[in-house]
Amino acid sequence: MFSVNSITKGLQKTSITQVRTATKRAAGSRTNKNDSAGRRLGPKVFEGNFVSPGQIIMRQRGTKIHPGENCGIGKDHTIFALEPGFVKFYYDPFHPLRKYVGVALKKDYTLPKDHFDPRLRRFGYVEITDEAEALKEESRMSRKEYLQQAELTKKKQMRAHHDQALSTTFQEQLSQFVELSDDEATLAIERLVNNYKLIRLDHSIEDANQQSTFNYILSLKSLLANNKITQEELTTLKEKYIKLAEKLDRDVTVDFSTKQLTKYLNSEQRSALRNDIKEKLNGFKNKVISSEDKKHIEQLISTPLAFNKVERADLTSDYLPSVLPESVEETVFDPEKGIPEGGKVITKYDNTLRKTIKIGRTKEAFLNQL
Amino acid sequence: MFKQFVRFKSISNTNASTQKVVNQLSALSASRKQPKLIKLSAQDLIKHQTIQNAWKLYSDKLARENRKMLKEQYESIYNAMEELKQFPELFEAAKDDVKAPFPLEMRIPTDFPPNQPWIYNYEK
Amino acid sequence: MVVIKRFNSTVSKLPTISSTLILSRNPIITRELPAFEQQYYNYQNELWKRLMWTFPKWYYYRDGTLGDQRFKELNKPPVFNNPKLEYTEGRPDIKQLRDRRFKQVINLPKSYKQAEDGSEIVDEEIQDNLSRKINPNSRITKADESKDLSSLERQLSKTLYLIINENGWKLPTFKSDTQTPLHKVAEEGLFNIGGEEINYFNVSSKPCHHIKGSDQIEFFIKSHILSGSFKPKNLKFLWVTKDELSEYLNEDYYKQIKHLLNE
Amino acid sequence: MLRIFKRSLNSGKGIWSNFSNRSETLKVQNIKPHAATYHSPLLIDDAFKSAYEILQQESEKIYQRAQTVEKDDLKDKLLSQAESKNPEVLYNIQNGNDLDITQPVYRNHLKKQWENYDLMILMQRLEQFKVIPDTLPTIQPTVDVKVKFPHITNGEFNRWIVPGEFLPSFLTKQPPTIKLQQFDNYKNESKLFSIVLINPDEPNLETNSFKTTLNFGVSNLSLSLTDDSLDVTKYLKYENGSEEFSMFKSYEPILPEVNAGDYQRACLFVFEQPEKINVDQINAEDFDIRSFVNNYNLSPVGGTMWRQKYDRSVNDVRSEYGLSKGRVFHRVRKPFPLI
Repeated sequence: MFSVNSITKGLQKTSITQVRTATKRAAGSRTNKNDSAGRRLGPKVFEGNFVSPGQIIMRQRGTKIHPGENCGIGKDHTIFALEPGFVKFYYDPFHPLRKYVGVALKKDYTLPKDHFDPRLRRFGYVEITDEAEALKEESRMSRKEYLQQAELTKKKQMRAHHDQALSTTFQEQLSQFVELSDDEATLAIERLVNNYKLIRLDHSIEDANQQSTFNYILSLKSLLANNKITQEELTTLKEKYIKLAEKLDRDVTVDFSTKQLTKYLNSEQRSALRNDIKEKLNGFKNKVISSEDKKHIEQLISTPLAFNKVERADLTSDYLPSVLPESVEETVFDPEKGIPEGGKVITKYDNTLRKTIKIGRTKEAFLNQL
Repeated sequence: MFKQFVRFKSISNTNASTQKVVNQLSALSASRKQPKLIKLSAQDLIKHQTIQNAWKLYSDKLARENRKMLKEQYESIYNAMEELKQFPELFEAAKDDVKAPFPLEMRIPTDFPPNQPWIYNYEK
Repeated sequence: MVVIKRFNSTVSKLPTISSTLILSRNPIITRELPAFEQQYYNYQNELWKRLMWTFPKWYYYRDGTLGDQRFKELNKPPVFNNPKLEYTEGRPDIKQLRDRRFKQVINLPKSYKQAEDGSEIVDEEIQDNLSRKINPNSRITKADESKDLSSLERQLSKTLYLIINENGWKLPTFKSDTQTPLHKVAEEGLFNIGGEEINYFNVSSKPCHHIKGSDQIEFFIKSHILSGSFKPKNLKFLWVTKDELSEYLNEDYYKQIKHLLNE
Repeated sequence: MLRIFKRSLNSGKGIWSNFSNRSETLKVQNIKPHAATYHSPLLIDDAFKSAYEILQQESEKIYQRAQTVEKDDLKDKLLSQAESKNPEVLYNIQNGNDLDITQPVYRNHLKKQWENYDLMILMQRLEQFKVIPDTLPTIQPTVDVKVKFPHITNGEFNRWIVPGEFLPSFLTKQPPTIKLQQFDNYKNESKLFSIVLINPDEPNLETNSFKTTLNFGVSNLSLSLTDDSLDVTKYLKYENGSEEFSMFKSYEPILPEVNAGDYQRACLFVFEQPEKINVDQINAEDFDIRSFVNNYNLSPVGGTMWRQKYDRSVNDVRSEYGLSKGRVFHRVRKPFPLI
C-alpha cells in the first residue's frame, strides 16, 4: 500500500506526463463542434453620436435593448434610426425593466421626454421652387384617382344639369308668388335651389333659409377677400340680400316631394294643415271609395308642406289599401245568393269558427283595380 | 335494354329491434320537434322586462328579510348563552348538545293535506 | 335590533331563572303563494310550455293500436296550412302534428271512466283501484271552518304555536333550578301540564333567546310537536299562528320574540 | 287595439300616472300596434299588471327619499333611479324615440350610452393620433361634443362626424355646427364655454418642424342643456352684430399643402370658463393652447378631432378665402436634421 503523499512525491521527482500519441483522436469531441465565427453583435454607435435615418444603432440577439423614440427594429432585432439625430440610451418609467435606445432630434434633448410634453417632430419635406415641376407634382394622380375621373366628371355634369332643370322650373313659377327684378330673381332662384337641396337632406325649411343666407354672406366675404368688392359694398349687398330673403321666405318655399314652389307656411300653420287633412281623410274611413274619391285622397296626402315621405307612405297604406277591409259592409256579399258583376269569391280561414269560410267581395273592394 | 325508372315506396329493411332503437332515438332527437323561437314585439319585450325587474326586486326583498331574521336568531342564541355563563352547570349542559336523532315523523309540506292531517294516538 | 352583549361577571346575587317553551307545529301543506308570485310562475310556465318540444306521439302511441285510436279521438289535429287559403292571424306552421307557433296541448286518455261533462263516473268496485281518479283533500279543514283555535288541524299551511292561559295568555313557562338543564325543565313542565302522550322534537339544548328582568331571567327553548296531543287538565290552551300570537301576548314581549317565530 | 301599458290599466292612482309633478316627456310616445299575425305570450298581461304595481310602489318610495336629499348629484341619481324601471320610459329609450335631456333618467341613459361607445372612440383617436399630448397634456371629457357641417348638400356628409376620420376641404370650408351635450348640468343652467380649433401640423420650414395655428376661436358662449349648440342661427346673429358670444379668431379652414406630411389634424377643444373672458388680449396669431388654458383658468371638458390632407378642392377653397396658392413639397422626405 502506498500513501497518497508518496505517490505525488514520486511524480514530482520523476515528472512523467503521459501523452496519448498513437490512439485514434482525429474525429474530435462531439460537443466542441458547433463553434462559429463571432456575429459582430453589440452597439454600433454610442451615446451622443449623430446618426442618419436607417443607420444601424445596435445588433443583438433578442431585445437586450428596446427601440425607443425615432428608432425602428428589424426582424433580427437590429435597432436602427428613423430620424437624423443623436443617440441616447435611457430607461422608460412605463417599462422599468427595459433598456431603451432613442434618437433625440436635438443634441441637448433628454430622453425619455416627459409624458405630458408635446413631441418634438421633424418636418423633413423640401419645397419645390421650380414652378413647372411644382405644377406637375400637384397634378399628379394616383391610378385610382385617375381611373375615377370619367365618372366624377359625369356626376358633376349630371348635378349641373339637374340644378339647371330645377332653376328653370323655379324661374317659371316664381312670378306667381313674388314680383322681383331680374337681378333679384337670379339670387332668389339660386337660393331656392340650395334650399331644395338642403330640405331634401331633412333640414327644416327655416334652417335651410338661414343656411342659404349664411352661404351668401360668406360668398360676399370671399369677394371682399379677393378685393372684388369693398367693405361698403359688402354691407349694402348684405342688407339688400337680407331684405330679399325676408320677402322671399315670407311668401314662397319649395315642396321637397313635388319639386315645386309653394306658398310658405310656418310650423303652426303646417301642423294645422296636417290636422285638417287628417280629419278630411278620416271621412273616407270604412266607406266605399270611388275613383274620384281615390284621386281626392291622393291629392290630400300629397298636399305640399303637409307630410314627409314616410308619413305619406303610411297614410297611403292606411287610407288607400289595395283591398278595402271587410268592415266596409257594402263591399261584402253572400256568394250563395249569386255573384254580382265583377265580384270575387275569397276562401279564408276563420279562427273563431275554426273552419274555412267563403266571402264574396264586390269589385269596389279592390282599390288597386279602380 | 331500356330500364324504366319507377319510384317505389321505400320499404325499410331494418329489423324490429333496430326499429325500436330508431324510435327511441327519435324521441330524444331535436329534429322537427322544436317550436319556433319566441320573438317578442316591442311592447311585449318591455312587459317581459318589467315582469323580470319586479321579480328581481321582490325576491331580493324576501332574501334580505330572511337574512336579517337569521342574523337576529343567531345573535339571540349567542346572547342567551353568554347570559347562561352565570350558571355553570346549566351552561355545561347546554353546551354539550346531545344530538337527538332526527325525527322520522317530521314531514315536508305537500300541496294537499293527507287523509288524516294529524296523528293523535301517540303512545310512549 | 338585537345587539350582542358580553356577560358581566360582577353580578353579586344570582337571579332566578325560568325556561319557556316555544312549542310549534310545523306547516303540513305548502304556503299560500302571494298573487304576484302565482302570476309570475304561471307566466313562466306558459313560456316554458311554449318552448317545449313536440310530444313524440308515435313513440307512446304506435300507429294502428287501440291507444292510438283513443289518442286521436281526444286530440284533434291542428289546422293545416292550405296554400290556397287566406289566414288573417298568420299562416299555420305545422311540424309533427303541432303548430310550431303555439304551445302544444295534449289530452291523454284517462285511466278512469268519465261522463260526457268531464265528471268522474264513480264505480264502487274500483274505489281502491290505483287507476281511480285522484281527488286531493281540501286545503281548508273542519277546524278552520269551525274556528277551533285549540285544534292542531287548523291553518295547515302555517306554523302554529302553543299558548296557555295562566292569569292571561302566555307561552308555557316553567321555574328552573340551577341544576337541571333548561330543555329538561321545559320537557318535564310540558308533560306535567299536558300529559305524556306528546311526541316532540327538541331542536337543541341551547336556549334560543333570553329576556332579562330585574331579578329573573327567562330562557327560551325551541321544539316541534310531531304527533300526539296536548291534553291538559283544567287549563285553557290555544294553537295560534305568528300573526294571531301578537293579539294574545303583551306587545313588548311579542316584539322581543318576533324574530324567533316563523310564518 | 293597443293592450299596452296605458295608464288606464293601472287605475291611474300611482306615481307613474301622475303628471302634475312629472314631465309629460315620460309618457310613452308612438306605440306601434302589433301585427295581425303576432301572438303575445299567454298570461303576460296578468303578471305585468302586478309587476307594474310593485315597481311603481318602489318608485314612489324613491321619490319620497329624493325629496329629503339636499345634494344635487345624489338627488339626480335618485330621480333617475325612480324612473329607470318605468315601462313607458323603457319603451321610449329602446324604441328610438326622442329623449328629453332635461329628465334625469334620459340624461343618465344618454350618458351611459356615450361613455360606452362614443367616448371610447374619441379617447382612442385622441391618443392614437397623439392629439394628447401634442396639444393639451391630457383631457377627461365630461361633455359630448359633436360636429357637423350643415352647408353640405351631399347626402354622404350630412351627419355627425366620427372622431379621426378624413374630411375633404369642400366640406370643412364653412364653420361647423358644434353640439355640446352636457350630462352633469343638473339644473339646466347656462354655462360659459370657449371653443378652439387648432392645427398642430402646419409646416415650419425655419426650424424644419411644425407650428400650431389657430383656425377658429370662440369665447363666452353661453349654453345649457336645451340650448346646446353653436349653429348657423348663432353665426348669422353674430354677423348681424349680436354679441351673444365673442370670436377671437374667425373660422379659417385647414388647407393642407401638397405633400406636407401624411395628414393634418384638426383638434377641436371645448373649455368651460369660470368667468367671462376679454378676448382682445388673446394672441390669435401666435396661439399657444396650454398658456391659453392657464391664463384664463379654463377646464377642458370635451373635444373632437378630424384629419385632412391635400385634395382637389383645396385650391378652390383657398381662392374663396383669398389665400395665395399653396406651396408644393417634394414627395420624398429628406434626411435634413432639425434646426
